[in-house]
Amino acid sequence: MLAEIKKQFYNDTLRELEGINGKLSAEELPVNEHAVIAEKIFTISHQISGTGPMLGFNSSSVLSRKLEKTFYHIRSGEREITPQLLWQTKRAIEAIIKAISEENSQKEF
Amino acid sequence: MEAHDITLLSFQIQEDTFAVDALQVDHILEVPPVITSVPNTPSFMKGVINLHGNIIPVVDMRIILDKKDITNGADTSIIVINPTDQQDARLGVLVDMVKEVIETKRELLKETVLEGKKGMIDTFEGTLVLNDEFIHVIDLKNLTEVVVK
Amino acid sequence: MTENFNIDYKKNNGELAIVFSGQLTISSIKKMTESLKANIDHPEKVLISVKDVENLDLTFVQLIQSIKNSGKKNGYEVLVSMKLPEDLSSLLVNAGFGNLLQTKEAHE
Amino acid sequence: MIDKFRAKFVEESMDNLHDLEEALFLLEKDMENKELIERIFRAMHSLKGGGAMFGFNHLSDFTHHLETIFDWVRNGKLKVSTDLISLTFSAIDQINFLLKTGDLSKEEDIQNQKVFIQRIQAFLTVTNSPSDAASVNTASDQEAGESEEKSYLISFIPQKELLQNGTNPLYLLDDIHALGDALSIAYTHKVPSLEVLDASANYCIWQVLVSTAESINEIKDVFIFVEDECELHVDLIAETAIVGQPEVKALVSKALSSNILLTPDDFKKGQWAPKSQQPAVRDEKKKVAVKEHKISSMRVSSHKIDELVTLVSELVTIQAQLSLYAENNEDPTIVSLTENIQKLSRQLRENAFDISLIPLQSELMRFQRLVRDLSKDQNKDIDFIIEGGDLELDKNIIENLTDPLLHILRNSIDHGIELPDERIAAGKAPKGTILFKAFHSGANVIIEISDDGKGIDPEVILQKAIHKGLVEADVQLDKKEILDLLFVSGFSTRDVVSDVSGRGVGMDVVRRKIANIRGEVTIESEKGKGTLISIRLPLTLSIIDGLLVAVGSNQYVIPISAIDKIYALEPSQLKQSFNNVVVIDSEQYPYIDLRKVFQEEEKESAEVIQMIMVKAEDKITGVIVDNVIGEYQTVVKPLGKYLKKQEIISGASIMGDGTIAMVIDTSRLLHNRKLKK
Repeated sequence: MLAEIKKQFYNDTLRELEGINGKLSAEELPVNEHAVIAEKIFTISHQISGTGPMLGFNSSSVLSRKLEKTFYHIRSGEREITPQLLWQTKRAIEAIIKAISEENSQKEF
Repeated sequence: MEAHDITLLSFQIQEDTFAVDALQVDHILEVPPVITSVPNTPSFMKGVINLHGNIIPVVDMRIILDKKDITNGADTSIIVINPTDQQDARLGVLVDMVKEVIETKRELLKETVLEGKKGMIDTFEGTLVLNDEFIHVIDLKNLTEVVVK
Repeated sequence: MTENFNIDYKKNNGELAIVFSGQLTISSIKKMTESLKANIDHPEKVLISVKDVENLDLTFVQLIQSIKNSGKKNGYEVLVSMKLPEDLSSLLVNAGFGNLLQTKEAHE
Repeated sequence: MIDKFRAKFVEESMDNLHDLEEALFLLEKDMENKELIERIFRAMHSLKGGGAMFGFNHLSDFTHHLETIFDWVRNGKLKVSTDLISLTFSAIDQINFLLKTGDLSKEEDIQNQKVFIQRIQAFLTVTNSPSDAASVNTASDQEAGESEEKSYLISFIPQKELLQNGTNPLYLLDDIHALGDALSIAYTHKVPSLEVLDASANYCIWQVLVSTAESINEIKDVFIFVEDECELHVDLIAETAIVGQPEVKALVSKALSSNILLTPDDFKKGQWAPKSQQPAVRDEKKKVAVKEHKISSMRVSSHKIDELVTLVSELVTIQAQLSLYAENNEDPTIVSLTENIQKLSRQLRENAFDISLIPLQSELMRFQRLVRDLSKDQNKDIDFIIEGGDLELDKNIIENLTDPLLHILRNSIDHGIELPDERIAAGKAPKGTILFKAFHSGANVIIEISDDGKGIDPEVILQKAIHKGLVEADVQLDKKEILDLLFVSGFSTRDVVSDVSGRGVGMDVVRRKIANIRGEVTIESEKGKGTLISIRLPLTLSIIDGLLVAVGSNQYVIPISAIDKIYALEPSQLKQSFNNVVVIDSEQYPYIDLRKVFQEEEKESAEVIQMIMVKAEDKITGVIVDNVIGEYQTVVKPLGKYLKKQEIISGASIMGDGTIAMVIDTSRLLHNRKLKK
């Protein structure tokens, strides 16, 4: 049962992360999409850092907590989105994808 | 919800029944003991009253409609209208009696045909026939223009 | 489970040649370190060459540096030559590790 | 939703415009000031960006051209000139218009904007020889890129745990290189020997020198997701690009061989930017100040403040009722509670009124602007000095004050200050002075506008007035009375109404507008020396100290500030009077009977006659009332739009017992009386 939930979580999260990563890879993300993607990143990182540790995704949840924190500030308007920030977000998301995949495969062994 | 529903507040002035758009009515008040008269104003301007700390001018609708033999009774009331939803545009209108709230449709309003002179009021929004009674709907824009003049 | 990195050791008259290849990253760094600890045994000279690299990260750079530092401490010379794909070599230069690559030029 | 953002954008942009104007004024005085040029450039830049984001496409397009201009300026491609400043001033007006209108739809407006943009573009071509005009753009862009670059020293000192959780610092360092020319120094001396190596820990420290046009925040953003695992410093070390210079290389190799980290100080001695440290420090300080400012003040809609003031006014009214009740009931508990409430509500009231005060400063920019534009138009040289700009006034007063003040200033420039030649001929300095002075005087605020221009010739005024039939030809008037004629409706000192001060408003309108906010205007002038116009204003509109009096069945409030004295007269004293003039202490005073003014019935013989001596426009007039009740501090409420024509009554007050007393506008009362006479 837990394995099932884990698998579900892993698949959903991965799909979501890769979707965001794809968006961030675009040459230059239009300014009007910033709010939308910020919301998405916040939601997914919140999910990972909330549910991840419970399911054994420890490393990825540490990373996602950083994203969550940063995008919390962005949502509340305390921080601005800059191209550099999006770029580092992309780096972080790639790291999360890597970490979450590794953690997923580790558990399978 | 249909767009043409209207709500009217009807009132009596001597033998005639009139109505105003109920959405533009702020308050219905009893006549206070004192209406402070304002010097150098036309006769229909009864003066000002204190409504919750705001100064509201009050006009006598009976004088505006050129009625004679005006008496205040137990039913005499002030309808406070606010045609523009601004604080300084509120106006008290003194009438003989407030009657009822009528829900109806705008289509049912007929062009007003009034025999004889109706004082200073030039136009009505229309007339509603309800239970064989004619209810003339007052054009508040016209009324306020009369008062400002 | 097969390792995704490879380390070859060749001893020749106190000269130890170590060849790294494959995934030289944090995921296998512990195993590489263990392997090196076991195989570097009082050499006079260490020649490190890095080639056929799939990936490389800071942990590997530090590992090389650590061998160099060990050499200083234990009295042996360490020479490094790296043959890296362009993206990785520029990554190293940009991170301030260009000296690791330069050694290679000096050496060859 | 988007509308809300748009509205916010417009509001903020209006603030920015204000800033922009201020910067322009300063720039005009100091045309080389880099900081100001940068400020203007930034303002244009954010208008452009915001405009595009919120659908103000014409605004965005328009400011884009201005941005280019100031980009050239800050890169030394274009010099600031008076023409350029004038152009930018008019551009501000256009921006204002665009912010208010949104995208243009009228063909005429669109054409105008086109023409305007051509004027802006002309600046870019005129200053450069036409032959290389085409290449100028690219060349300048490139140079622009270089010259706006600054150099930073980044010190990135990670903790050992950095590498856990997937962070790859090599990428971060690589990302720095993407920002501009960069040079990384990796300090590896802390990496231990193999025996004790914890291979997944980080032992390295980096310093990176980068020359980039990006902001310091952009640089810091690179490290955003590792900020918890490292110590990070980003210091500005030079105002120019220095990476790659030999001195820098020397510093770097020294640092590497010694394993001693570079400090920003190491770059101070460099030849590349001898003064670079100063502005950098100042910048930081400014940012800090701005941040603090944000916390210490907040923006509240003026609506809310109005509401607060209204509520407080109501509280004051209710409190008066409570006091009355307490007095009548003689219950000691209620009396003491009431006293406390009274104290509190007074404090609250003072607080609320204080909040609704805004500094005069907010309008001064417009005045400066006017003086500047007009004096340029008329080739006059004018020094406009402002004193007391930080004085605060009720915002309703300020709103109503702007137009009259603008008019007075126009008059000063148009009719007062002479052309430089004329001034020299008159033995004055060629540069004229207009002094704008605001200060407190008791419960009033006084605003004085004085100039050292040619002054007003009373004889000319008098002849004019006689000619216009405003006064009799044989009238005997002193100088003050003659100057007062300027305030009479329809008076103008020039036959041809000039474009400048004759925009439909004369001094009569000025006086009326000032009277609307319960203020008074007086004028003094010395021929050949100058003119002083003085405006006396109440601090706030909504509360006054008043004298409560009775006339007929009504109660009225006369503002204490207008009262000189109160006399109780014998009826016989009036009987002897002639033409409504009464003699008191052997002085003659005109008087008004309020009963007559208010068309009350004639009062039967009273034993004493209460005469209140009211001063307005420097004259004292007696006002007869039935009864003087006492002094009250009252809240003045508007009578509403239906009683606007009621000129003598400026508002009403609700008394403690809920009844209404009307507030008399004394200057109108006296004025109306004059007209009737």
